[in-house]
Amino acid sequence: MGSNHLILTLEDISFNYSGGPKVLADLDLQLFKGDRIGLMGPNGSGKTTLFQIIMGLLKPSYGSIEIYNTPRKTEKDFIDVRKKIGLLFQDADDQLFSPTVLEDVAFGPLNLGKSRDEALEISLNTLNFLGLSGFEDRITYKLSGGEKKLVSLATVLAMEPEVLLLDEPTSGLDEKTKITLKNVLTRLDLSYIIISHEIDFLADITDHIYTMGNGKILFDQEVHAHQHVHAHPHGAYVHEHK
Amino acid sequence: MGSNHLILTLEDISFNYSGGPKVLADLDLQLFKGDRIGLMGPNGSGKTTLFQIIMGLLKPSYGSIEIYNTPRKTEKDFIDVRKKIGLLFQDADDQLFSPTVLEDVAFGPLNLGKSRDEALEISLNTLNFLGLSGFEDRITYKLSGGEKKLVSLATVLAMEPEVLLLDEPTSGLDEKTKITLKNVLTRLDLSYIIISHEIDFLADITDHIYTMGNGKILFDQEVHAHQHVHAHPHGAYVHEHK
Amino acid sequence: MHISEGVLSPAVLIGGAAFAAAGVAVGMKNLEQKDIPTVGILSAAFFVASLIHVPAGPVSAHLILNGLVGLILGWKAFPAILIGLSLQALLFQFGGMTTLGVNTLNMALPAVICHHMFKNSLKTGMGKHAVTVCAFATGFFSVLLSGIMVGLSLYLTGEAFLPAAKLVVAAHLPVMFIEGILTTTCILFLKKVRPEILEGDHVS
Amino acid sequence: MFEELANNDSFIHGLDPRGKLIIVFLFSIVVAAADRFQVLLGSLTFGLLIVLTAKVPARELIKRLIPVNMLILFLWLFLPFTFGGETLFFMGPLAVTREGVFYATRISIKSNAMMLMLIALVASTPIFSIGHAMHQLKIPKKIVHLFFFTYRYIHAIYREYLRLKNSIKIRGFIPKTDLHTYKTYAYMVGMLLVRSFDRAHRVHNAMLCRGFKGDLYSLKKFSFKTNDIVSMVFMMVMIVIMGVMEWAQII
Ligand SMILES: Nc1ncnc2c1ncn2[C@@H]1O[C@H](COP(=O)(O)OP(=O)(O)OP(=O)(O)O)[C@@H](O)[C@H]1O
Ligand SMILES: Nc1ncnc2c1ncn2[C@@H]1O[C@H](COP(=O)(O)OP(=O)(O)OP(=O)(O)O)[C@@H](O)[C@H]1O
Ligand SMILES: [Mg+2]
Ligand SMILES: [Mg+2]
Repeated sequence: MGSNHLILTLEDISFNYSGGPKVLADLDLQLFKGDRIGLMGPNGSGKTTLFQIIMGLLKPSYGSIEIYNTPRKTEKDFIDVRKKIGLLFQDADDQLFSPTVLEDVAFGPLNLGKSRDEALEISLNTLNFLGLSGFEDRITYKLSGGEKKLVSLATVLAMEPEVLLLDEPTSGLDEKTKITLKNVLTRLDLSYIIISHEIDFLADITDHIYTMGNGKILFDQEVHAHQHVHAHPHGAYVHEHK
Repeated sequence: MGSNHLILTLEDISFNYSGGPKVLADLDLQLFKGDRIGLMGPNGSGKTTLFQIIMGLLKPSYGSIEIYNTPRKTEKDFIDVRKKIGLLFQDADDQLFSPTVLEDVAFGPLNLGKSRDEALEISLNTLNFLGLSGFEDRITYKLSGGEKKLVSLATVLAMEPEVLLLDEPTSGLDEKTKITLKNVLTRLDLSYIIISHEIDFLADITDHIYTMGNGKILFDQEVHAHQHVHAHPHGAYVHEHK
Repeated sequence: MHISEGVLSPAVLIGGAAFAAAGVAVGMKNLEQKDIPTVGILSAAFFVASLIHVPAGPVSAHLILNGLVGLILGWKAFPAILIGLSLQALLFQFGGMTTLGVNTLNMALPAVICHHMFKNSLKTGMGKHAVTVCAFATGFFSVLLSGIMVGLSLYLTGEAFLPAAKLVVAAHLPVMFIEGILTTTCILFLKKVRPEILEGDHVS
Repeated sequence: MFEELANNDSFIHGLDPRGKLIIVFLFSIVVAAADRFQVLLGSLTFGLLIVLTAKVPARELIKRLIPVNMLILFLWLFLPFTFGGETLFFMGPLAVTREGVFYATRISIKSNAMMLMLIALVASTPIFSIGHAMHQLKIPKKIVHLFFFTYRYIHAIYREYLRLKNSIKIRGFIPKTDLHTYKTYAYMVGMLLVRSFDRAHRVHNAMLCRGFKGDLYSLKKFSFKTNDIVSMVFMMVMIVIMGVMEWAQII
């Protein structure tokens, strides 16, 4: 692919939390336009940390970050990045802070300098796209786990990003909401990286699955299908056969 | 089974949060000694609420609770229950509050009237049993997600309960920690109810899977094995073939 | 807002400590075991607020929120603020041991006064307008009164402090408006999202 | 997150927290009441000695001394001029008095001496040890309990605050002096309160489930060792000497 399709290049990134051991060590990563990448790795292997570094929320102790062909170092460099790359936090509770859904979704567009009417329109469209029409005046705090995840996604999509970073979007979700989420992601025409511990989920919606270990990304091969034996009860509970 | 093996009977339980709609409606449940039950259900179907009612943390608006052949109504009735039934909270952060792991694990035994030395011994043994030796002086809020879950389990097991209620013990855990957890649960000789959205996990360690809907428990049949096609990449990531 | 160690005269320190002790005693009298988590939360929020800086023109000011704490806790604001300030002294050495009494009194007394003046209007089914006015007044006056009390503590130590004391009160003026706006928005937020916190019969 | 100094290792760090609390308390009272320069300089020297023994890193020490000295500096702008007494010299139209300069100097020494002691003895002690020490020093149980809870929630709230701050950042928020900014901060504070309330409730429930009845236990056994006795006696003697010097006007 031509370098004009290159969105993101991390080179030799190292990072440790103050006083802690190295969490990322000489990590390299490239993301091209259209890439749909899954990222797995044990608890504490640094996946969330990596996302925060890409968004400029944490600064690497070593290494270089280039996003849209521009080196990104200072807080200022990243203001721009955050308009193009949307991050869905691991915990939806970290993301929602306004009293109502509509206010929360409109917050991003307003910060981007949209007028109140524009922001309102974008927000309503986004909610509609996610099947959340009618949720405008719901209290964010009182949503169920699955609803919170979807509304968080709405707050991110309302910024109209070109790339999505999703940090464990399925954890704690029931089967039905997972399927909704899968459908939404398939309909979106974005590049994304998804962190998840659920390999089945990743296999369905990504083209490559990378794993993390020793502070590095281990590049894996294409996704293959293979046979498995599963045990589960028939009956009442929604279950998707892939 | 004889009624002396009956641990718990809920009859006709109804419950709603103040001002909210009915979360539980005429719910019935029985638990016998040796039962290993899985509980599934959509987000917001009242699973966590049910556990809190069993522990006496919420009081039903209608219905009766009998635990160990004694009706349980007042706060006092439940003090006893909490010594026999251990609850693992959905969010490990709710459960850990002492600065160090050892202090947190010893908290329960000390409350049960054990001496400092006894409490220490029980705690060390429990940590050892869970493969957490060496964690004694770690700061609880600096643990990783998986470690927090295991330490929370240690705090519950240190009370030497006869029954365990586990609320989504696997959410956010990586495969390896899930396997550790599975092994621990298999080695324990306790009765338990486990809430989870992961049917594979439940199928491995429970004998019955119930589902929740409309504020009731729907009793399901025994767990059956059946064929599935799974997609996943070969290689670097730990993956268990059942 | 904190007066440092070594500045005030022993008489002011002792007087402040005595009044603060009385306030804490009243607050502790009807504080039950089961209230402790709730009071602890507000005490912690008071502590964390002091770490949150908001822009105020060319400079930035940290939040105080003693009005909000008082509104919710009433007399229990005394122990809550005492603990918040103790932890600030222990962790960051803001304030200190001998000034703990005076500093607690300066923050907590205005909080309790605002509680008694504005609490009822927040509780009953008042219109949004009335709530807005009362909430703003709470944020505004709690900071104003605290500023005056800090100034007074200095002035009582020696007349030579008078100009400094005046300037301290003046420096609180912009903060009063910020706290007024913040307290109002925050109260409206709580009314909408979790009104039980404001009705708070479980605490006061 | 807030206890950078408590993890170092020194002779002072190993001392019994009960002793340290008592010493800081008595020291602060004597210095707060003292007026004579001999005593104040003595207390400053004593404070410096203890800070050196506690091996407080210079950078950390300065960082902690800055806020106090900002207020002191502010007072220096006034006191030399407003304090009545013998004129030393004129600065423009303003007379600088000898008493004013002495007074401001006294305050500066007092403040710094007390801060040094607080940094050396208290900041070197983990908060939980201080809590347990308070408990054993017969401070009412409810206060100690409140102290523990507050400390636990400070971490919880502060971390949630940092996460929410990140969340508004990635959505393009830049703080300014305007209503949108204040509203955003107010929402954040409101959300922090609501969440913390519910978490407080859940933590309390979790404690009930583990048989909590309002009693506090500590796994740490505090014991007064020879080290403690020797250093307590030494510091007590220093404080008594300072007190006697002040009131008997010796030296
Ligand atoms: N704020 C922090 N301060 C100190 N250490 C941290 C902090 N956040 C994370 N860590 C540590 O850094 C390491 C990597 O954490 P990170 O959250 O990136 O892991 P992760 O791969 O996202 O794990 P999980 O699957 O549990 O979400 C862990 O060991 C964790 O304990
Ligand atoms: N403290 C509360 N106050 C008011 N409503 C509540 C409270 N806790 C839960 N609810 C509501 O009660 C219902 C049941 O909640 P519960 O937490 O029991 O569901 P759950 O089955 O555990 O869901 P999940 O799978 O997301 O954990 C939900 O609609 C929820 O919004
Ligand atoms: Mg993570
Ligand atoms: Mg639940």
